[in-house]
Amino acid sequence: MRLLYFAWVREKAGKGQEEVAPPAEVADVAGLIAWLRSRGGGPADALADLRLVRVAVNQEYVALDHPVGGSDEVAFFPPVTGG
Amino acid sequence: MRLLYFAWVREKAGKGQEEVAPPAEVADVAGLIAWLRSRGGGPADALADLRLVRVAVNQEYVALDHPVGGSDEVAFFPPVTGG
Amino acid sequence: MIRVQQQDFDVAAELAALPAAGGICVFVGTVRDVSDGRPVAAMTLEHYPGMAERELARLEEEAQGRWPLAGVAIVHRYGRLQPGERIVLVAVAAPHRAAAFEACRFLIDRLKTEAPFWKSEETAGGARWVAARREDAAAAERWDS
Amino acid sequence: MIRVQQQDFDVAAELAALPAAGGICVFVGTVRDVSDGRPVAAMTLEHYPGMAERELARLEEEAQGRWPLAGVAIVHRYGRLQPGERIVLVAVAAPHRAAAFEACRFLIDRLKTEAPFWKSEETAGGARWVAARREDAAAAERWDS
Repeated sequence: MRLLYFAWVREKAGKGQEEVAPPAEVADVAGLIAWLRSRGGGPADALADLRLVRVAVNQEYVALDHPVGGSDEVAFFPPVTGG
Repeated sequence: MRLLYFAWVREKAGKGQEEVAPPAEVADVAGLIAWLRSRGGGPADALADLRLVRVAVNQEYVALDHPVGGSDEVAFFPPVTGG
Repeated sequence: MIRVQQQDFDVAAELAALPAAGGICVFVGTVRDVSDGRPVAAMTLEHYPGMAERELARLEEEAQGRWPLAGVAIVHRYGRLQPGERIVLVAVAAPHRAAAFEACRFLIDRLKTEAPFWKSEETAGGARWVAARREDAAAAERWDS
Repeated sequence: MIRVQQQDFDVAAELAALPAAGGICVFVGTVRDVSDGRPVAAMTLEHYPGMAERELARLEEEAQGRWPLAGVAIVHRYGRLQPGERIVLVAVAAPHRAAAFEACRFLIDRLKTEAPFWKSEETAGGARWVAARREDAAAAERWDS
Protein backbone atom coordinates (compact mmCIF):
# COMPACT_ATOMS: atom_id res chain seq x y z
CA MET A 1 0.00 0.00 0.00
CA ARG A 2 1.30 3.42 -0.94
CA LEU A 3 0.73 6.38 1.36
CA LEU A 4 1.03 10.01 0.19
CA TYR A 5 1.18 13.12 2.37
CA PHE A 6 0.71 16.70 1.15
CA ALA A 7 1.23 20.26 2.44
CA TRP A 8 1.52 20.57 6.24
CA VAL A 9 0.49 16.93 6.65
CA ARG A 10 3.59 16.07 4.60
CA GLU A 11 5.73 18.37 6.72
CA LYS A 12 4.41 16.89 9.98
CA ALA A 13 4.74 13.35 8.63
CA GLY A 14 8.36 14.13 7.76
CA LYS A 15 7.96 12.50 4.33
CA GLY A 16 5.94 12.83 1.13
CA GLN A 17 5.30 9.14 0.64
CA GLU A 18 5.97 5.68 1.97
CA GLU A 19 5.18 2.06 1.18
CA VAL A 20 3.50 0.22 4.05
CA ALA A 21 2.20 -3.29 4.67
CA PRO A 22 -0.40 -2.96 7.42
CA PRO A 23 -1.59 -6.11 9.23
CA ALA A 24 -4.53 -8.02 7.79
CA GLU A 25 -7.04 -6.57 10.27
CA VAL A 26 -6.64 -3.11 8.69
CA ALA A 27 -9.64 -3.10 6.35
CA ASP A 28 -10.71 0.52 6.03
CA VAL A 29 -9.38 4.09 6.27
CA ALA A 30 -10.23 4.33 9.98
CA GLY A 31 -8.31 1.09 10.63
CA LEU A 32 -5.34 2.32 8.62
CA ILE A 33 -5.22 5.58 10.57
CA ALA A 34 -5.46 3.71 13.88
CA TRP A 35 -2.54 1.51 12.82
CA LEU A 36 -0.47 4.53 11.66
CA ARG A 37 -1.14 6.25 15.01
CA SER A 38 -0.08 3.14 16.93
CA ARG A 39 3.13 3.05 14.87
CA GLY A 40 4.07 6.53 16.16
CA GLY A 41 6.44 9.06 14.58
CA GLY A 42 5.66 11.83 12.07
CA PRO A 43 2.63 10.25 10.39
CA ALA A 44 1.02 9.63 13.79
CA ASP A 45 1.49 13.33 14.64
CA ALA A 46 0.16 14.43 11.26
CA LEU A 47 -3.01 12.35 11.72
CA ALA A 48 -3.63 13.35 15.35
CA ASP A 49 -6.66 15.56 14.56
CA LEU A 50 -8.81 14.10 11.79
CA ARG A 51 -10.97 17.23 11.57
CA LEU A 52 -8.01 18.82 9.79
CA VAL A 53 -7.28 15.98 7.38
CA ARG A 54 -8.87 14.86 4.11
CA VAL A 55 -8.39 11.34 2.74
CA ALA A 56 -8.33 10.10 -0.86
CA VAL A 57 -8.10 6.45 -1.91
CA ASN A 58 -6.87 5.92 -5.47
CA GLN A 59 -7.26 9.67 -6.09
CA GLU A 60 -10.87 9.95 -4.97
CA TYR A 61 -12.16 11.58 -1.79
CA VAL A 62 -13.43 8.96 0.67
CA ALA A 63 -14.92 8.74 4.15
CA LEU A 64 -13.33 6.92 7.09
CA ASP A 65 -15.28 3.71 6.46
CA HIS A 66 -13.94 3.34 2.90
CA PRO A 67 -12.17 -0.04 2.41
CA VAL A 68 -8.41 -0.06 1.81
CA GLY A 69 -5.99 -2.82 1.03
CA GLY A 70 -3.61 -4.38 -1.45
CA SER A 71 -1.90 -1.85 -3.71
CA ASP A 72 -4.22 1.08 -2.93
CA GLU A 73 -2.84 4.60 -3.07
CA VAL A 74 -3.99 6.41 0.09
CA ALA A 75 -3.39 10.15 0.41
CA PHE A 76 -3.71 12.35 3.50
CA PHE A 77 -3.82 16.14 3.16
CA PRO A 78 -5.33 19.34 4.60
CA PRO A 79 -8.44 21.03 3.17
CA VAL A 80 -7.41 22.32 -0.25
CA THR A 81 -6.58 25.98 -0.93
CA GLY A 82 -5.97 26.23 -4.67
CA GLY A 83 -7.56 28.49 -7.25
CA MET B 1 -31.68 72.05 -32.99
CA ARG B 2 -29.85 68.98 -34.28
CA LEU B 3 -31.74 65.72 -34.83
CA LEU B 4 -30.02 62.34 -35.12
CA TYR B 5 -31.53 59.07 -36.34
CA PHE B 6 -30.00 55.60 -35.89
CA ALA B 7 -30.51 52.04 -37.19
CA TRP B 8 -33.93 51.40 -38.80
CA VAL B 9 -35.18 54.77 -37.56
CA ARG B 10 -32.40 56.32 -39.68
CA GLU B 11 -33.36 54.16 -42.65
CA LYS B 12 -37.04 55.08 -42.36
CA ALA B 13 -36.21 58.75 -41.82
CA GLY B 14 -34.12 58.64 -44.98
CA LYS B 15 -31.30 60.54 -43.29
CA GLY B 16 -28.90 60.22 -40.34
CA GLN B 17 -29.18 63.80 -39.15
CA GLU B 18 -30.74 67.16 -39.85
CA GLU B 19 -30.80 70.68 -38.44
CA VAL B 20 -34.30 71.91 -37.64
CA ALA B 21 -35.83 75.10 -36.25
CA PRO B 22 -39.20 74.12 -34.79
CA PRO B 23 -41.74 76.83 -33.94
CA ALA B 24 -41.64 78.42 -30.50
CA GLU B 25 -44.55 76.35 -29.14
CA VAL B 26 -42.42 73.16 -29.37
CA ALA B 27 -41.19 72.95 -25.76
CA ASP B 28 -40.68 69.25 -25.05
CA VAL B 29 -39.95 65.93 -26.79
CA ALA B 30 -43.64 65.18 -27.28
CA GLY B 31 -44.14 68.57 -28.94
CA LEU B 32 -41.10 68.04 -31.16
CA ILE B 33 -42.40 64.65 -32.30
CA ALA B 34 -45.86 66.12 -32.99
CA TRP B 35 -44.26 68.83 -35.11
CA LEU B 36 -42.06 66.31 -37.00
CA ARG B 37 -45.13 64.17 -37.70
CA SER B 38 -47.05 67.20 -38.98
CA ARG B 39 -44.11 67.98 -41.28
CA GLY B 40 -44.51 64.56 -42.98
CA GLY B 41 -41.89 62.60 -44.94
CA GLY B 42 -39.37 60.03 -43.69
CA PRO B 43 -39.00 61.29 -40.12
CA ALA B 44 -42.79 61.30 -39.69
CA ASP B 45 -42.88 57.63 -40.82
CA ALA B 46 -39.99 56.69 -38.53
CA LEU B 47 -41.74 58.21 -35.51
CA ALA B 48 -45.18 56.75 -36.27
CA ASP B 49 -45.08 54.21 -33.42
CA LEU B 50 -43.41 55.60 -30.31
CA ARG B 51 -43.42 52.22 -28.55
CA LEU B 52 -40.55 51.28 -30.90
CA VAL B 53 -38.50 54.44 -30.45
CA ARG B 54 -36.11 55.63 -27.74
CA VAL B 55 -35.21 59.30 -27.33
CA ALA B 56 -32.02 60.91 -26.03
CA VAL B 57 -31.49 64.63 -25.49
CA ASN B 58 -27.86 65.75 -25.37
CA GLN B 59 -26.85 62.06 -25.20
CA GLU B 60 -29.01 61.11 -22.23
CA TYR B 61 -32.15 58.98 -22.28
CA VAL B 62 -35.25 61.08 -21.63
CA ALA B 63 -39.03 60.71 -21.40
CA LEU B 64 -41.54 62.44 -23.69
CA ASP B 65 -42.04 65.35 -21.27
CA HIS B 66 -38.35 66.30 -21.29
CA PRO B 67 -37.84 69.94 -22.41
CA VAL B 68 -36.08 70.60 -25.74
CA GLY B 69 -35.00 73.80 -27.43
CA GLY B 70 -32.15 75.95 -28.65
CA SER B 71 -29.11 73.97 -29.75
CA ASP B 72 -30.12 70.65 -28.16
CA GLU B 73 -29.01 67.40 -29.81
CA VAL B 74 -32.06 65.11 -29.99
CA ALA B 75 -31.61 61.48 -31.07
CA PHE B 76 -34.27 58.95 -32.08
CA PHE B 77 -33.43 55.25 -32.27
CA PRO B 78 -34.76 51.71 -31.71
CA PRO B 79 -34.17 49.73 -28.49
CA VAL B 80 -30.45 48.98 -28.44
CA THR B 81 -28.98 45.59 -29.39
CA GLY B 82 -25.24 45.80 -28.72
CA GLY B 83 -23.01 43.61 -26.61
CA MET C 1 -11.31 52.25 -19.07
CA ILE C 2 -13.85 52.64 -21.87
CA ARG C 3 -13.12 52.33 -25.58
CA VAL C 4 -15.41 52.25 -28.62
CA GLN C 5 -13.49 51.35 -31.74
CA GLN C 6 -13.70 49.73 -35.16
CA GLN C 7 -10.54 47.60 -34.90
CA ASP C 8 -10.18 44.34 -32.99
CA PHE C 9 -8.72 44.26 -29.49
CA ASP C 10 -6.13 42.05 -27.79
CA VAL C 11 -7.69 40.31 -24.77
CA ALA C 12 -4.33 39.64 -23.10
CA ALA C 13 -3.27 43.29 -23.47
CA GLU C 14 -6.57 44.54 -22.02
CA LEU C 15 -6.17 42.25 -18.99
CA ALA C 16 -2.51 43.20 -18.54
CA ALA C 17 -3.57 46.87 -18.31
CA LEU C 18 -5.85 46.17 -15.31
CA PRO C 19 -4.45 46.45 -11.77
CA ALA C 20 -3.53 43.09 -10.21
CA ALA C 21 -6.12 42.45 -7.51
CA GLY C 22 -6.54 38.73 -6.87
CA GLY C 23 -9.07 37.95 -9.58
CA ILE C 24 -10.28 39.12 -12.97
CA CYS C 25 -13.62 38.15 -14.49
CA VAL C 26 -13.91 38.69 -18.23
CA PHE C 27 -16.74 38.39 -20.71
CA VAL C 28 -16.02 38.36 -24.44
CA GLY C 29 -18.94 38.41 -26.87
CA THR C 30 -18.44 37.21 -30.44
CA VAL C 31 -20.49 37.27 -33.66
CA ARG C 32 -22.60 34.13 -33.92
CA ASP C 33 -22.61 32.18 -37.16
CA VAL C 34 -26.32 31.34 -36.89
CA SER C 35 -29.29 33.55 -35.98
CA ASP C 36 -32.81 32.12 -35.62
CA GLY C 37 -31.60 29.05 -37.49
CA ARG C 38 -30.24 31.01 -40.48
CA PRO C 39 -26.53 31.22 -41.29
CA VAL C 40 -25.15 34.71 -40.71
CA ALA C 41 -22.72 35.97 -43.37
CA ALA C 42 -21.75 39.14 -41.50
CA MET C 43 -22.96 41.62 -38.90
CA THR C 44 -22.75 45.40 -38.92
CA LEU C 45 -22.77 47.32 -35.66
CA GLU C 46 -23.98 50.93 -35.77
CA HIS C 47 -23.48 53.16 -32.75
CA TYR C 48 -24.15 56.66 -31.47
CA PRO C 49 -20.69 58.22 -31.16
CA GLY C 50 -20.38 60.19 -27.95
CA MET C 51 -23.44 58.76 -26.24
CA ALA C 52 -22.05 55.20 -26.51
CA GLU C 53 -18.91 56.19 -24.58
CA ARG C 54 -20.97 58.18 -22.07
CA GLU C 55 -23.33 55.29 -21.35
CA LEU C 56 -20.45 52.85 -20.90
CA ALA C 57 -18.66 55.29 -18.58
CA ARG C 58 -21.87 55.75 -16.59
CA LEU C 59 -22.25 51.96 -16.25
CA GLU C 60 -18.61 51.64 -15.14
CA GLU C 61 -19.20 54.32 -12.52
CA GLU C 62 -22.33 52.55 -11.29
CA ALA C 63 -20.44 49.25 -11.01
CA GLN C 64 -17.61 50.95 -9.09
CA GLY C 65 -20.24 52.30 -6.68
CA ARG C 66 -21.92 48.94 -6.16
CA TRP C 67 -18.87 46.69 -5.71
CA PRO C 68 -15.32 47.17 -4.38
CA LEU C 69 -13.42 46.92 -7.67
CA ALA C 70 -9.77 47.46 -8.55
CA GLY C 71 -10.36 48.17 -12.23
CA VAL C 72 -12.81 47.93 -15.14
CA ALA C 73 -12.20 47.68 -18.88
CA ILE C 74 -14.96 47.85 -21.49
CA VAL C 75 -14.15 47.72 -25.19
CA HIS C 76 -16.97 47.69 -27.76
CA ARG C 77 -16.45 47.50 -31.51
CA TYR C 78 -18.55 48.89 -34.34
CA GLY C 79 -18.53 48.39 -38.11
CA ARG C 80 -18.85 45.22 -40.19
CA LEU C 81 -17.77 42.00 -38.46
CA GLN C 82 -17.50 38.38 -39.58
CA PRO C 83 -18.90 35.40 -37.61
CA GLY C 84 -16.50 34.48 -34.80
CA GLU C 85 -15.07 37.99 -34.54
CA ARG C 86 -14.98 39.67 -31.12
CA ILE C 87 -17.65 42.35 -30.51
CA VAL C 88 -17.24 43.32 -26.88
CA LEU C 89 -14.99 42.80 -23.89
CA VAL C 90 -15.97 43.49 -20.29
CA ALA C 91 -13.22 42.84 -17.73
CA VAL C 92 -13.39 43.48 -14.00
CA ALA C 93 -10.50 43.15 -11.55
CA ALA C 94 -11.42 42.85 -7.88
CA PRO C 95 -9.91 41.59 -4.63
CA HIS C 96 -12.83 39.15 -4.25
CA ARG C 97 -14.08 36.96 -7.05
CA ALA C 98 -17.77 37.33 -6.14
CA ALA C 99 -17.52 41.08 -6.82
CA ALA C 100 -15.60 40.47 -10.05
CA PHE C 101 -18.24 38.03 -11.35
CA GLU C 102 -21.23 40.12 -10.29
CA ALA C 103 -19.89 43.42 -11.61
CA CYS C 104 -18.88 41.82 -14.92
CA ARG C 105 -22.32 40.31 -15.40
CA PHE C 106 -24.02 43.56 -14.34
CA LEU C 107 -21.99 45.46 -16.93
CA ILE C 108 -22.73 43.16 -19.87
CA ASP C 109 -26.41 42.80 -18.90
CA ARG C 110 -26.94 46.56 -18.65
CA LEU C 111 -24.74 47.36 -21.64
CA LYS C 112 -27.02 45.21 -23.79
CA THR C 113 -30.11 47.25 -22.93
CA GLU C 114 -28.60 50.73 -22.44
CA ALA C 115 -25.52 51.34 -24.58
CA PRO C 116 -26.55 52.78 -28.00
CA PHE C 117 -25.36 50.08 -30.41
CA TRP C 118 -27.52 48.33 -33.03
CA LYS C 119 -26.82 45.09 -34.87
CA SER C 120 -27.78 44.42 -38.47
CA GLU C 121 -27.34 40.82 -39.65
CA GLU C 122 -26.72 39.71 -43.22
CA THR C 123 -28.34 36.35 -43.99
CA ALA C 124 -29.40 34.68 -47.24
CA GLY C 125 -32.73 36.49 -46.80
CA GLY C 126 -31.02 39.89 -46.83
CA ALA C 127 -29.98 42.33 -44.10
CA ARG C 128 -32.21 42.88 -41.09
CA TRP C 129 -32.00 44.79 -37.85
CA VAL C 130 -31.73 42.50 -34.83
CA ALA C 131 -34.70 42.96 -32.49
CA ALA C 132 -34.17 43.61 -28.80
CA ARG C 133 -34.59 40.37 -26.84
CA ARG C 134 -37.04 40.00 -23.97
CA GLU C 135 -34.49 37.88 -22.07
CA ASP C 136 -31.96 40.70 -22.27
CA ALA C 137 -34.45 43.15 -20.78
CA ALA C 138 -35.20 40.68 -17.98
CA ALA C 139 -31.47 40.11 -17.33
CA ALA C 140 -30.88 43.87 -17.07
CA GLU C 141 -33.86 44.38 -14.75
CA ARG C 142 -32.41 41.90 -12.26
CA TRP C 143 -29.92 44.65 -11.36
CA ASP C 144 -32.52 47.34 -10.63
CA SER C 145 -32.04 48.49 -7.08
CA MET D 1 -9.57 20.97 -21.68
CA ILE D 2 -7.69 20.49 -18.40
CA ARG D 3 -4.04 21.32 -17.78
CA VAL D 4 -1.94 21.37 -14.60
CA GLN D 5 1.46 22.90 -15.24
CA GLN D 6 4.33 24.82 -13.71
CA GLN D 7 4.78 27.37 -16.51
CA ASP D 8 2.63 30.42 -17.15
CA PHE D 9 -0.19 30.33 -19.71
CA ASP D 10 -1.29 32.69 -22.48
CA VAL D 11 -4.88 33.85 -21.85
CA ALA D 12 -5.46 34.84 -25.49
CA ALA D 13 -4.23 31.45 -26.75
CA GLU D 14 -6.45 29.58 -24.28
CA LEU D 15 -9.50 31.56 -25.44
CA ALA D 16 -8.60 31.12 -29.12
CA ALA D 17 -8.61 27.33 -28.60
CA LEU D 18 -12.25 27.37 -27.41
CA PRO D 19 -15.06 26.91 -29.94
CA ALA D 20 -16.75 30.19 -30.97
CA ALA D 21 -20.19 30.15 -29.38
CA GLY D 22 -21.47 33.68 -28.79
CA GLY D 23 -19.88 34.33 -25.45
CA ILE D 24 -16.93 33.37 -23.29
CA CYS D 25 -16.72 33.98 -19.55
CA VAL D 26 -13.23 33.81 -18.08
CA PHE D 27 -11.86 33.95 -14.56
CA VAL D 28 -8.15 34.48 -13.96
CA GLY D 29 -6.81 34.24 -10.42
CA THR D 30 -3.50 35.90 -9.55
CA VAL D 31 -1.14 35.88 -6.56
CA ARG D 32 -2.04 38.71 -4.16
CA ASP D 33 0.71 40.95 -2.84
CA VAL D 34 -0.86 41.18 0.62
CA SER D 35 -2.33 38.46 2.86
CA ASP D 36 -4.03 39.31 6.17
CA GLY D 37 -2.36 42.71 5.99
CA ARG D 38 1.15 41.32 5.53
CA PRO D 39 3.17 41.75 2.31
CA VAL D 40 3.59 38.45 0.45
CA ALA D 41 7.03 37.87 -1.06
CA ALA D 42 6.09 34.70 -2.92
CA MET D 43 3.64 31.82 -2.92
CA THR D 44 4.30 28.13 -3.52
CA LEU D 45 1.53 25.89 -4.81
CA GLU D 46 1.80 22.19 -4.01
CA HIS D 47 -0.52 19.74 -5.75
CA TYR D 48 -1.39 16.05 -5.92
CA PRO D 49 -0.33 15.01 -9.44
CA GLY D 50 -2.94 12.76 -11.00
CA MET D 51 -5.73 13.52 -8.57
CA ALA D 52 -5.57 17.26 -9.41
CA GLU D 53 -6.22 16.55 -13.09
CA ARG D 54 -8.93 14.01 -12.23
CA GLU D 55 -10.80 16.41 -9.97
CA LEU D 56 -10.66 19.21 -12.56
CA ALA D 57 -11.89 16.83 -15.28
CA ARG D 58 -14.71 15.68 -13.00
CA LEU D 59 -15.73 19.30 -12.37
CA GLU D 60 -15.64 20.06 -16.11
CA GLU D 61 -17.87 17.03 -16.73
CA GLU D 62 -20.31 18.16 -14.04
CA ALA D 63 -20.46 21.67 -15.55
CA GLN D 64 -21.10 20.21 -19.02
CA GLY D 65 -23.98 18.22 -17.53
CA ARG D 66 -25.54 21.22 -15.77
CA TRP D 67 -25.31 23.84 -18.53
CA PRO D 68 -25.35 23.76 -22.36
CA LEU D 69 -21.71 24.65 -23.00
CA ALA D 70 -19.62 24.77 -26.16
CA GLY D 71 -16.26 24.37 -24.44
CA VAL D 72 -14.36 24.56 -21.15
CA ALA D 73 -10.71 25.29 -20.42
CA ILE D 74 -9.13 25.00 -16.97
CA VAL D 75 -5.42 25.65 -16.45
CA HIS D 76 -3.93 25.53 -12.95
CA ARG D 77 -0.30 26.22 -12.13
CA TYR D 78 1.88 24.83 -9.37
CA GLY D 79 5.34 25.74 -8.04
CA ARG D 80 6.72 29.02 -6.71
CA LEU D 81 4.97 32.17 -7.97
CA GLN D 82 5.55 35.89 -7.46
CA PRO D 83 2.79 38.38 -6.51
CA GLY D 84 0.80 39.35 -9.60
CA GLU D 85 1.54 36.08 -11.40
CA ARG D 86 -1.37 34.08 -12.82
CA ILE D 87 -2.40 30.99 -10.81
CA VAL D 88 -5.50 29.70 -12.54
CA LEU D 89 -7.66 30.22 -15.60
CA VAL D 90 -11.24 29.01 -15.97
CA ALA D 91 -12.85 29.78 -19.34
CA VAL D 92 -16.31 28.72 -20.51
CA ALA D 93 -17.71 29.22 -24.00
CA ALA D 94 -21.49 28.98 -24.36
CA PRO D 95 -24.25 30.10 -26.73
CA HIS D 96 -25.91 32.01 -23.86
CA ARG D 97 -24.01 34.29 -21.51
CA ALA D 98 -26.00 33.25 -18.41
CA ALA D 99 -24.71 29.69 -18.82
CA ALA D 100 -21.16 30.92 -19.45
CA PHE D 101 -21.16 33.07 -16.29
CA GLU D 102 -22.79 30.44 -14.09
CA ALA D 103 -20.62 27.54 -15.24
CA CYS D 104 -17.45 29.63 -14.89
CA ARG D 105 -18.35 30.64 -11.34
CA PHE D 106 -19.38 27.08 -10.47
CA LEU D 107 -16.01 25.80 -11.69
CA ILE D 108 -13.85 28.27 -9.76
CA ASP D 109 -15.99 27.96 -6.61
CA ARG D 110 -15.82 24.17 -6.59
CA LEU D 111 -12.19 24.03 -7.74
CA LYS D 112 -11.24 26.04 -4.64
CA THR D 113 -12.72 23.46 -2.27
CA GLU D 114 -12.16 20.22 -4.21
CA ALA D 115 -9.07 20.32 -6.42
CA PRO D 116 -6.01 19.12 -4.46
CA PHE D 117 -3.76 22.23 -4.45
CA TRP D 118 -2.28 23.89 -1.38
CA LYS D 119 -0.84 27.37 -1.05
CA SER D 120 2.11 28.29 1.13
CA GLU D 121 2.82 32.02 1.49
CA GLU D 122 6.19 33.59 2.24
CA THR D 123 5.89 36.72 4.37
CA ALA D 124 8.33 38.59 6.64
CA GLY D 125 7.14 36.26 9.40
CA GLY D 126 8.24 33.17 7.45
CA ALA D 127 6.39 30.63 5.31
CA ARG D 128 2.92 29.45 6.33
CA TRP D 129 0.26 27.25 4.83
CA VAL D 130 -2.84 29.18 3.80
CA ALA D 131 -5.91 28.04 5.75
CA ALA D 132 -9.10 27.06 3.92
CA ARG D 133 -11.55 29.98 3.99
CA ARG D 134 -15.07 29.64 5.36
CA GLU D 135 -16.35 31.93 2.54
CA ASP D 136 -14.92 29.55 -0.05
CA ALA D 137 -16.75 26.60 1.52
CA ALA D 138 -19.98 28.62 1.54
CA ALA D 139 -19.49 29.67 -2.11
CA ALA D 140 -18.98 26.04 -3.15
CA GLU D 141 -22.01 24.83 -1.20
CA ARG D 142 -24.25 27.22 -3.13
CA TRP D 143 -23.89 24.81 -6.05
CA ASP D 144 -24.98 21.69 -4.17
CA SER D 145 -27.98 20.26 -5.94
